[in-house]
Amino acid sequence: MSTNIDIRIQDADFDLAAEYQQLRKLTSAVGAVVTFCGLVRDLEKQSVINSLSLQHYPGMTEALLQDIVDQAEARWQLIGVTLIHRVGQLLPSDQIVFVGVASQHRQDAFEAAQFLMDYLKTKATFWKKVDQDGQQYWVENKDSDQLATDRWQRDE
Amino acid sequence: MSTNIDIRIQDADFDLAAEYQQLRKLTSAVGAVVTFCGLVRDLEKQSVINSLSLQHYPGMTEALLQDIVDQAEARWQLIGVTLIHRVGQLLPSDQIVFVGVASQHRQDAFEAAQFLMDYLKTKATFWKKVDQDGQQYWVENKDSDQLATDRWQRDE
Amino acid sequence: MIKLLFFGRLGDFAGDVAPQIEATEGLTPALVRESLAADYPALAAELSQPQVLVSLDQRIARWDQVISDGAELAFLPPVTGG
Amino acid sequence: MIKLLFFGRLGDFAGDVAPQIEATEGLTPALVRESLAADYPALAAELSQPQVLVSLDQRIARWDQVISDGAELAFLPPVTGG
Repeated sequence: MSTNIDIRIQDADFDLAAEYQQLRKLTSAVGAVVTFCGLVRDLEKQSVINSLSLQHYPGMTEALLQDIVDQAEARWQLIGVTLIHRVGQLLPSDQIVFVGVASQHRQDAFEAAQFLMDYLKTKATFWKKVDQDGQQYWVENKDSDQLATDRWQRDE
Repeated sequence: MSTNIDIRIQDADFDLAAEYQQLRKLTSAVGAVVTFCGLVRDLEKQSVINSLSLQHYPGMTEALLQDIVDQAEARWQLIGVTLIHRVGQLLPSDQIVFVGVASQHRQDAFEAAQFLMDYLKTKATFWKKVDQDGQQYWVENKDSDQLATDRWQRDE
Repeated sequence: MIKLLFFGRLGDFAGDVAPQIEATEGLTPALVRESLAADYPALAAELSQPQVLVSLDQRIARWDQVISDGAELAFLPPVTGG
Repeated sequence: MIKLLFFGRLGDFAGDVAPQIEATEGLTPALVRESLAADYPALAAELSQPQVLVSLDQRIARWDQVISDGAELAFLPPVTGG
């Protein structure tokens, strides 16, 4: 079984409907499509943010995302996986990340999508900088994300 | 906290993009939107199906879906929940069910969406009839669905 | 009167069962099933499958629950939506 | 020559650090960090935070791994994407 994999790192916005149609139409065996969209929240540390800027490590990021998807493909029965992460300047409520998974049965799509997001949050080389009231600072990572990732390792 | 709840049982198809936009725009605190779409698979018992027809128990179904969503709302921090289930005649690859959840943090949206689907599959009063090579028969439910639902009860 | 409903595969076995029955003192879903056995043995056998549930006025009920006059009694095979 | 990269908050401390350094026998990321301490004490302190990782040619590496000539050495604070 070969999974259809589509990984993109881009400045441009993405269109959920188009991504969903791509996954849905892969084969007539698709019975479940799970999508996750992450949006820029307007608050950071209880205060309104003006914008967010996303840096990444070109080359290494693509390799890490491919590795994350390979791991998901090995663990679940998947028909298609699409992973999009935006970089550059983003505003509150902007779409920032998309994960879409198509499979025959819903459990595979749900678990793989959750796994991909957990790994992406803790392994992929992206860094967020917040612009808040004229001050710029780098976001610090959350322990809850590391715990979410650890959960998948305990399962192994 | 009041969750925005939208439950529909309809013959008509639904539009993922419109449902997503509705959830995404609820408040500026939305940081995660998870959607699940179930599609009619072309195979049942290793053989191609011609169509599917969905019966439900009007009145009772709506009450059960409201109860399922109330349970999810009590367990997770949710901003919005949309649940759509189609009835009537459906063809292979047609959309059959939609679950969409918006929340601040991704774990809530992922877990609530999975919970809603598990419960919907085992509690909501829908019945599928398959038309296969001129023969019609009622689909039998799967033990795996019951197990998926039991899992949430063990957590309590 | 009590309204009777049969869903899913049960409907196939309940072809010409009367849609309403007389309400009698102490009637329960189990007794309704028993009373159907004479004229509809195949239906009664299906209703006796352990996974079949009953509802009264659209709420899941016990087989030995007393049915009030005017109630809606439904027989529900395992659900298969989603 | 060895190419140096500093990501996220580390970049703010690495303002005018030379983008390349001479490759020497037995050089490791830990030694590179040490050599930066004289001119860039704040940067070296940041690099010493336990959660900072290093990569060599875009693969996560150990701090005591020997660096080959022509390699790309990157210092990576905890990631915050998604």
